[in-house]
Amino acid sequence: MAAMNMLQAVNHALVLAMEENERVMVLGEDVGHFGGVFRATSNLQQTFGKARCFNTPITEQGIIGFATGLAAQGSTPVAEIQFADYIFPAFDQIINETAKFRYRSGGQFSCGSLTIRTPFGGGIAGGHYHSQSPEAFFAHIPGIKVVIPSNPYQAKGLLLASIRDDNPVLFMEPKRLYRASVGEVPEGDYELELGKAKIIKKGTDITLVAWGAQVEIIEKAAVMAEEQGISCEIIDLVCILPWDAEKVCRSVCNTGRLLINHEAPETAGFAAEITTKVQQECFLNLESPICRVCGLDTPFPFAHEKEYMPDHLKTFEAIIRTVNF
Amino acid sequence: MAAMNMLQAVNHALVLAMEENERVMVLGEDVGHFGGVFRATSNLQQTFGKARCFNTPITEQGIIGFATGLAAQGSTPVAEIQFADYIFPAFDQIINETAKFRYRSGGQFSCGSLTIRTPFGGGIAGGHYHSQSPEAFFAHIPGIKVVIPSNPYQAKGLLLASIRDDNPVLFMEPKRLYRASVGEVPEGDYELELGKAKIIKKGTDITLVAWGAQVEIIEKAAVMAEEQGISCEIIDLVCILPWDAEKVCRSVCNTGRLLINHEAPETAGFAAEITTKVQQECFLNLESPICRVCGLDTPFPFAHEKEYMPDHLKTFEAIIRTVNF
Amino acid sequence: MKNRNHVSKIGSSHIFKIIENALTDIPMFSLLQENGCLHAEVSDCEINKNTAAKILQTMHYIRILDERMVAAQRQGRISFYLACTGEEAAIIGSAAALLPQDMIMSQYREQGALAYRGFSTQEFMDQLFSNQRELNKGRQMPIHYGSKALNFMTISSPLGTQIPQASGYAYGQKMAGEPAVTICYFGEGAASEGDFHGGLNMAAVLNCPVIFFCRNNGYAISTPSEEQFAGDGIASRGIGYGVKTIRVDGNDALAVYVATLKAREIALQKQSPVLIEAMTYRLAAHSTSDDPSSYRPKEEESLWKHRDPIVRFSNWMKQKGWLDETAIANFTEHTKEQVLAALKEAENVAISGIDEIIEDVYDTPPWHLKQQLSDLKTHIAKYPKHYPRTSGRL
Amino acid sequence: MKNRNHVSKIGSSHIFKIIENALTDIPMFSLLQENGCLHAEVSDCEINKNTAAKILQTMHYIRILDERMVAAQRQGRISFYLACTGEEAAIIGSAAALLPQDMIMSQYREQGALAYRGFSTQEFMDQLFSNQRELNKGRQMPIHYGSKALNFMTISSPLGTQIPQASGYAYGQKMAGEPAVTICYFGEGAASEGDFHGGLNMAAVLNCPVIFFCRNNGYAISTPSEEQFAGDGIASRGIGYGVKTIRVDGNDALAVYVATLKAREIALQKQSPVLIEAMTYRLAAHSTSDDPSSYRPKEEESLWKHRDPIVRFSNWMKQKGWLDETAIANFTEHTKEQVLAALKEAENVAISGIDEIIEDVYDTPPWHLKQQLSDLKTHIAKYPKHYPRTSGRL
Ligand SMILES: Cc1ncc(C[n+]2csc(CCOP(=O)(O)OP(=O)(O)O)c2C)c(N)n1
Ligand SMILES: Cc1ncc(C[n+]2csc(CCOP(=O)(O)OP(=O)(O)O)c2C)c(N)n1
Ligand SMILES: [Mg+2]
Ligand SMILES: [Mg+2]
Repeated sequence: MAAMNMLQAVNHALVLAMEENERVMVLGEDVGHFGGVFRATSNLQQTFGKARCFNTPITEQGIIGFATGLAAQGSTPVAEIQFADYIFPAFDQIINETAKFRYRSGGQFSCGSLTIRTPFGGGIAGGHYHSQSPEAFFAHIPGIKVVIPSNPYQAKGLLLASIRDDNPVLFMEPKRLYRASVGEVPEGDYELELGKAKIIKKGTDITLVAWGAQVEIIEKAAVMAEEQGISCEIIDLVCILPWDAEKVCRSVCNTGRLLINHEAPETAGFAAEITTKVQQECFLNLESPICRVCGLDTPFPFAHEKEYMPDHLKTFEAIIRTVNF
Repeated sequence: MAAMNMLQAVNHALVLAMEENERVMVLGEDVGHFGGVFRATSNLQQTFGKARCFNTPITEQGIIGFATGLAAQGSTPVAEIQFADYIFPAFDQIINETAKFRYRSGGQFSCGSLTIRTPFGGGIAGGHYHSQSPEAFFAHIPGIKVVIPSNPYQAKGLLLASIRDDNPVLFMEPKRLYRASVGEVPEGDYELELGKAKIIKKGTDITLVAWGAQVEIIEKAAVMAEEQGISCEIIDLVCILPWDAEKVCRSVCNTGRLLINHEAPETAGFAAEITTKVQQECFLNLESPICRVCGLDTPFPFAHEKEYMPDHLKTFEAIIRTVNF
Repeated sequence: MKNRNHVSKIGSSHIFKIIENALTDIPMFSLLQENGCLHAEVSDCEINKNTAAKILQTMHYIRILDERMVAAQRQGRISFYLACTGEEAAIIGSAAALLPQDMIMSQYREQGALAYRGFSTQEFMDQLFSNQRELNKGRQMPIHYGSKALNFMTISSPLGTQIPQASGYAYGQKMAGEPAVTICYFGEGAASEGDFHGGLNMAAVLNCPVIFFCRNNGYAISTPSEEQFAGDGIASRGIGYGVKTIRVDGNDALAVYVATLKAREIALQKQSPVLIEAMTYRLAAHSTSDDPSSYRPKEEESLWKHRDPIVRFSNWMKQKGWLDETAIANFTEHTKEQVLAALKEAENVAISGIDEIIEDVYDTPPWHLKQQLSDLKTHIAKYPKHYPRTSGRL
Repeated sequence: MKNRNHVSKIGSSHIFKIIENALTDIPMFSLLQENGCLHAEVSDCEINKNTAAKILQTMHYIRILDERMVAAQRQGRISFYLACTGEEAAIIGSAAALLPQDMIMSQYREQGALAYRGFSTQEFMDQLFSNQRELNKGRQMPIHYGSKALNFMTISSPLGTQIPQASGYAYGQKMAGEPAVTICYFGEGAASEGDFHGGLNMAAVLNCPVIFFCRNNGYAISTPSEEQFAGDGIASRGIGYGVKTIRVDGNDALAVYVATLKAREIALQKQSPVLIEAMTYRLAAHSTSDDPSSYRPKEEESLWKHRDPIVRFSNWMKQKGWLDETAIANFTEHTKEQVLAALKEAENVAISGIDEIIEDVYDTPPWHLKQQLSDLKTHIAKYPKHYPRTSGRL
């Protein structure tokens, strides 16, 4: 075990994957010699050579198209999109190509070895274009998996599992935690199973669900709520697609209440999917409406970032409202 | 009044808009002399000249970028994307540019005059790439409006309203209805207000919501249900963003039950947003879980299209289940 | 870290000059005259009799298949078809220059390349009828062929997407040390997509052994090429990317064959991309959903009918003394029967069972897909008449 | 319908030849030697004294602004800044050749063009401090300037997106009969995006009066241009699109000015796009978030420091007898004071009130945004200390 931050954890996972399998290749803008704008790919080119870790021209659609073909050929590409805000030029490749590759060919061809890494989320004074949380778009794309770690331990274990998983995985890294989140991480190889949520804390009055950097927000709100005598069950969803509906529903059937927190705009965000499934499965157990605490339905603002964010205070207030319904 | 199909209604709206305002321009792949692959833009080039109705090269990202700039300059572009399945190369322009144009400039610049027309949906043996229903992706983009007509009368009135509306509008045309849906349409100018749902039939036991071509599916299911003594209230949502939550919630507060039908894959589809809002507003009125009847979470299959579709029988069965909950 | 100077190779000039349109004259390479005679300057050419015969035979085969299936679509037996009439030389001539280990990524009009590789008539028919024997399990519209065994990537409809994929595929071949290249076909219309730009640029920078083969057939559905681009075609774009480029007469099977042979050699030996632009004409309608009479005059078509690549290549074969007319006649006769028989067989094979609807979305179906399938099966069982193609086999 | 023949202008050749890399030699146009003397071949040039003086002054202004704001970022007074050091001639020389009615769509490193247009120091500062006086209402990160009054489109971060927008904007200007063009700035890195391809091709086909101005400064963050493209730069791509093209020495303000003047004339008179590639060097770090020392040697930078465009242009002005050194010294002095004063003022102005958070998403806020704002205000009112920048003004 060693204390490391999330960037180091990501880097460790990449090193292990590249050591283990020479078909693992890392590509993206500035990922080469420089090691990426966040340094997540530091030293990979130096260690594994330019053929296995290389800069690409600035064309996200090209990067994902290239990586999809590379995966189909039998390699294991790990493509980086510099910011999730810049993944949209590749949206067509992802939805129409990557995600449908195996299905449309009757299983003859597959790009399942592909992993796409991308930093996302706000809280770093990034304004419109360095803050977005686009996970809900990808949740509506059958054929891919969407994974979001919330600490260094998860980051390493999930990234290794994603790279080895035989499905295209979008691995979204909450960049606010890159250096902020530090924790003990095993130095060796390990995997965390994809598709599993994690119960962080048991509780009886309300279930709180979040993912990525927002997990610490609901934890903070829970502390405030506990002071008011409200017992919160806290779930880190970890995977957005497929997501662990069973664990969330089981929890809500016990607590009778659910709050979901995400940074993305509220309308048609992923909280809506969770709500819909849970109200279906736990209808008779629900004691109050399922509650969302989300970003506003605006572009991500720069000067008003603090006001925009679904922070612990908004979450705390919503817990109180939900419990007092 | 004249009987016309949806294509003719769209064409009429375009003619009126171009006659009224010489800054209205129509652009897209094959929309020129040929009149578009569905002939929605027939004769526009012949009538208004090549400068105002023109073919573009095959670059959806270019088309929407171009049209966004054209709108910012003061023109009123109506851009066609040949199939909604091919809108994704333009996804970045739409989400990062078109939708944020006014906000990011503090209202200094706007591309609000832009309208994007695109045919969507299944039921025409189109397989993966001529069948998709991507409305939920766009519902998660603050800054645009999303409008979907379900008959020729709506098509004309809503398209005119969309072209004149001072916000970018994505106008999605259910192509299965292009020729199949025929109805009386006023020959003159009229507009239908954006953002308003339409109650097609009053009822007391359950509210059924759909849009576009699926409206006739829920109508058909309602007929079957009525034969079993179940009274259905039928709502055509018409607008996806912003959507008429008030009307839907009012209906559900009366009926106590809600079923939503859409063609798109279930997970993270727009039904989830409706469900979430309704369970929040009508919690105490709900007598059974809100129910979705949707496409499967797979790419749109060719040979299994019939099985894939959320048809009237699946809807009928779901009505029965919901009422008997 | 080394000092670099990104302008060191660029000269300078002190007289203002603007680079005008079509600065670079890129003539098209052709070997056969329209009558099938070799051009005077040409002495010999690198093709053996068997290959030439196979090219000719495949061209005939595809012409028959196309004609029959366009008719089958008119009869309502299949929902959609797309012919390559007039472009057989470009497609088949290039495919003939490849080896079986080379990956083919096509747009949708390259059935000739697939036939050349050995795709059987029955395999064509099974795809066109989307039955359960179809290699792609009937999941896509007709003409979206694919065959892992033949190294022919399953086709997808979105234009241009296969271009960067081909670059990546070729990069993988290189990394794996395979003595193989990837060929990527597309139309001059698809070359307008952003994916074309990303794909060619990446291939050039990353030295991928890929052949980009553009069929410039003058039209993209109704859009004539002068409304598609203002340059002189697609070849001139190669210069901008630093990609080695060849323009070839796409109706001259021999020239296409020779050009692709050289391109393959360069791609493999120099591990670098090559762009080929084949100048040809889409004699067919865009697809069975299209009627070109509303956007181009019949006389224009006739002009190109006279440039029929099959006639031209036959004439050359004849002059070579390589043409076996009886064999061709027999082959044609036999093919027609075979196509009809395979068609009849394919249309009577059932579509895949309903379990297949959720397979291959992921390596194994996750919980929500399993749930959806089980609900669907219960539903079908309740209304078997309504889902006749799958209800018998739940 | 007319007969058309899309191959009529293409010649043919019967000898196989492959078009190799860099077939077209596109030299860069330059007027000034590094020491500021006119090249021997050059006799005179089309610039008047006032314009020259304004170019020089603006170059000095931007250098001062950049230095001060990089320092301000280091002091933690602003969160982000991005300098254009070394590229002043390319940016300001081109802006000087435009008229006020021409629309400028920039990437993010063209503050010099904005300054030339008359953006005030206070306006710069208000943007950099995202205060409520900022024209874009503080909604974006620092350096995302925009001014409707100055025809300078608000900057957005996604690379290349402004390129097809510029084509469309210019098309609109043409349709409205305006005697104006659009200029679109971008880096050689951004030119790899698919939007570049779509934008240039559309402009060429649709005859848009737009100047595409590429700053080829050798780097895209850490990525050197040889890992960005394999051709000889961006100019050679113009040929492929049939776009008139000019390559210019981007450190020679005079050559840039003259080239842009001609480009504007052609764009307007022929209603056609023109591509300019300015060869220059990003002396600055990519932004304040970047440290170039890990990807390029100091000696490489020094080489280019010796090609300082301000020094070169000053020397020429001096030789012309146009340089007023005292005036420059006064201006520099004054600017430094003015920048500091404006900075201090801007940092004390509040950010926009919270109502602005939902304005301008739509023309008028729909029900859900109104609801969200009202909830937010109630919340802020409950926790005023937590939202100090807006709670005082609910
Ligand atoms: C991304 C995308 N946009 C639009 C279409 C619709 N479409 C299908 S074929 C076609 C024309 C293609 O022309 P070209 O590339 O020249 O090929 P050709 O048909 O001439 O062989 C168009 C616009 C599509 N399939 N994909
Ligand atoms: C679509 C997109 N992808 C990636 C980025 C991240 N990014 C910001 S600047 C930059 C480099 C741009 O280089 P260049 O165009 O040469 O301009 P320069 O910085 O040299 O002026 C990158 C990759 C972005 N802003 N947008
Ligand atoms: Mg074509
Ligand atoms: Mg650069």
